[in-house]
Amino acid sequence: MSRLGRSAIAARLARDIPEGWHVNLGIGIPELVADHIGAREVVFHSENGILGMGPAAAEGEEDWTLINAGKKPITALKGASFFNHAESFAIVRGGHLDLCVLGAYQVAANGDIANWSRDADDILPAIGGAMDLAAGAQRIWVLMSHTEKSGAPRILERCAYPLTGAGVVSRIYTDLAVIEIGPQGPLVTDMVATESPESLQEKTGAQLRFAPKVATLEDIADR
Amino acid sequence: MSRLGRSAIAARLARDIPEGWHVNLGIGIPELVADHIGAREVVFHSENGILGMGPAAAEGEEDWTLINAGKKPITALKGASFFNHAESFAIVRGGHLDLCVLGAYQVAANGDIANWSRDADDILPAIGGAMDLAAGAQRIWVLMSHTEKSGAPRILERCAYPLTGAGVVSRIYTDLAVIEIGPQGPLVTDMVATESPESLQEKTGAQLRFAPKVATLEDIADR
Amino acid sequence: MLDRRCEDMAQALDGVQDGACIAISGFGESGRPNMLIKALLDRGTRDITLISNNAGEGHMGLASLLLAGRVRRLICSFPRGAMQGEIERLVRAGVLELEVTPQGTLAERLRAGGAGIPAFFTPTGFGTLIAQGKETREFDGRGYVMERALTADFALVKAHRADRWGNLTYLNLARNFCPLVAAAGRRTIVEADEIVPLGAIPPEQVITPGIYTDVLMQSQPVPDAAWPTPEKAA
Amino acid sequence: MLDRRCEDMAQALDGVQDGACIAISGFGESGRPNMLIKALLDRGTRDITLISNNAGEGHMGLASLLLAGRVRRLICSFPRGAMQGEIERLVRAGVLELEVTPQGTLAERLRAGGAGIPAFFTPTGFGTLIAQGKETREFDGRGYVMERALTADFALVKAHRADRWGNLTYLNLARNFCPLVAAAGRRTIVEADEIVPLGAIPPEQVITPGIYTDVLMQSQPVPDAAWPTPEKAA
Repeated sequence: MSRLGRSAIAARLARDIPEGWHVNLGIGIPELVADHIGAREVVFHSENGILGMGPAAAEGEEDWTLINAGKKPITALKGASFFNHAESFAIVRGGHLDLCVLGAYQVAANGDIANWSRDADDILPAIGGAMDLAAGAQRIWVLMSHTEKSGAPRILERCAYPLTGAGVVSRIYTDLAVIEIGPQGPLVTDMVATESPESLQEKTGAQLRFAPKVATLEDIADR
Repeated sequence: MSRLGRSAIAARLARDIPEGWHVNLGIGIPELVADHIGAREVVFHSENGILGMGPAAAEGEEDWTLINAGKKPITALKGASFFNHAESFAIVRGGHLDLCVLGAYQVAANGDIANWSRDADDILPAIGGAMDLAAGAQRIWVLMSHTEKSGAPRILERCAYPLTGAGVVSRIYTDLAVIEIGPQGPLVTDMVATESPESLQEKTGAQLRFAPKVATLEDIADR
Repeated sequence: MLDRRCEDMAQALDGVQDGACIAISGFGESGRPNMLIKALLDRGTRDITLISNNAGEGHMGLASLLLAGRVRRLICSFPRGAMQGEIERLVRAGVLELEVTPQGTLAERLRAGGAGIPAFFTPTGFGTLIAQGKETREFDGRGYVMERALTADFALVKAHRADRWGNLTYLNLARNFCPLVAAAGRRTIVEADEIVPLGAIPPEQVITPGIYTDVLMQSQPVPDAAWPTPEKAA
Repeated sequence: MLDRRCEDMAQALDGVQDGACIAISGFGESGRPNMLIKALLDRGTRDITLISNNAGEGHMGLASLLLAGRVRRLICSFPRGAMQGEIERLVRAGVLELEVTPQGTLAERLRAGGAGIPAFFTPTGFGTLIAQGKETREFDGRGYVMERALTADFALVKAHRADRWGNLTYLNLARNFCPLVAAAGRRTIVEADEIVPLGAIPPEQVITPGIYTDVLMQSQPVPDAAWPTPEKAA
């Protein structure tokens, strides 16, 4: 087993979400996490005003007053609640979400995250809700590929891209490893079998530490 | 006609409220204003979370989840809406009420109002919603007796009692006169027939001006 | 299964210790969680910092905590009522410390606490005693007072209907401070008139989303005779 | 009789002048008042400061105002979409100025504007580009950014049901920015799917109390063909 696919990373992350958590999944790849929750009751939040978001709406049954933050048609589960944008971000900023899963361009050893622009002089800076989520949720877990397509590392001592939030990330799930971000920096807890500490360090732009027992990161995707 | 009774002052004030206004009546004497609105549709606000407050609940029909700010059982009119305390005071502080009618111990020539305590060292300072109402409504009209029972004036150059709000009162309705508070201080627009400018000035602790045509303040109470 | 329901009061109040900051919903007796207040009284918790708009009335409900000397500090907008002589005695005796804040400011401070806003500016109280010792500031030519957010270790809330996720509705104006207190509590304990199946409350009609509810109990009326009489309380 | 209903669009938009600050509800196309947007476009109003979470999509609805060069300044959280090449061209040409603010901060700034709060502190954006040029401050060891309230000369809002007092409800997540924009507008103009008799909306279910509504119109769908084609718009 070499690199994990996106769905496999999402499945591994989903395994760490306990029943009963209230969770926001960032737009894009993080949304895959919902497919791997299984029978656990996890309450999904979308920042445009819902707790208890269900799966995507079936084709032909879309209701355009019921969309997620990525503007795709969704459904509402039994137990869902609707609220306005200020109330929704009060939930976010007030620290009431147990977890937010975000994609990222880069994460730094101190927990900084850059996920909204590759260019500080972006002429159309598109921030959306990412900065609020980064600042507000109790835990920020990042789901991303370990390196750029070019092989350049995305886990760095300092982010080169403009920040979404400073010192907020507590865990990174990549196609190669699971990494805790603690006061002493990144700690590898899981790693694919084809990597060694040395080879993983080579693909990483920040100094890694390794847990006494690093678990093998495997594809546990249940579909 | 000498001094007006409370109901008569309330009736005179009520005459100046146009149809369609959203109005908060302070606890106590100001509540009498509601009895004199007649057929006009005026929307009454109570700061504990209602717009469209109706008359007091009939005896035997009290519902203790439906009370006003004075904790008396009320009714809700067709068109009423309920909201929480933060939303209620957002209405107040955001300047959305056309008018708030307050009682007062003292009003100053610059529009200062003192209505929550006669003692700056009050051991049980009971502010309630008065300061928010004073700061927030588009207009603050005060309904009060012109003097203390002792004859001491209550309209003063400066309030002696601790302030509820600074520079917020735009009109005073008393048992002797109706007084506009403008940039040049108090201007008498209505006065009971038994007072002269000199006698009214004697009962007032701030310099009065008089409108070119001072109307006669009469008892127009419709009940 | 996500299930906030709890039938054991000791478990519901687990962790409530002397010195805790506790916010309690209600305006007058409307929206007041009397069953939980009685349990808190029975638990014997002392040195409470209590956040509540009123101080209560008579000797039952909220007032019982004050009269029993359990409250060290009361943050409220209106500390007067039928038992204000007693409250005054407690304040004079140095048993009870009062922080009186305008009602709208109290509501906004709780709302801010629940919403992750540490401080805000308000026109309320500018130029009055309330502004003394606080930072003031001019915006666009008008004066404002800076007020700090309020949060609580525990929130006690009375709801009308609730489901097992903790979604809540309130009757009429019993809503008052309830959603604010629920959001400002780090652990929010709710008593509800009626616990309904999940899905019975339409999503548009949920007033407090379940994310704010930590513990949900079936409300039971507290008989008048269960409260300490004024003599016993004092 | 208090009656916010209006059947004449010219009367509804009375006072909307070049240079006006206009807040428009909606997230994506959900909660977007397209009839009012079309009327604003037809009116020819220029130099608008537009407050809206998005910049719109394609050439219809909200985007039509931008593509026609009517907007001088856009305050939003997400200026990208299907027509982002055009938006970028407008920004580069100096026709359109952008103020991009985090989505939660945008919502809170509007909420503050409607609620009489001139400024507040938020953790969002602390330590990022968003904090540049803004006052920052530490509370209890954490860094925060001071953000100013937003109000608008006019608010355009899409509601589901409305009564003649202006009480409003919204369908599902079409609620989004609607109540915030309604409260932040000095003159709030609403189009509703359905105008119902007074009393038909239970008081507990009113989302936006009528006090925020100045003008109420029956919503009518705008046919796709009524919008300027991209060529005409440019």
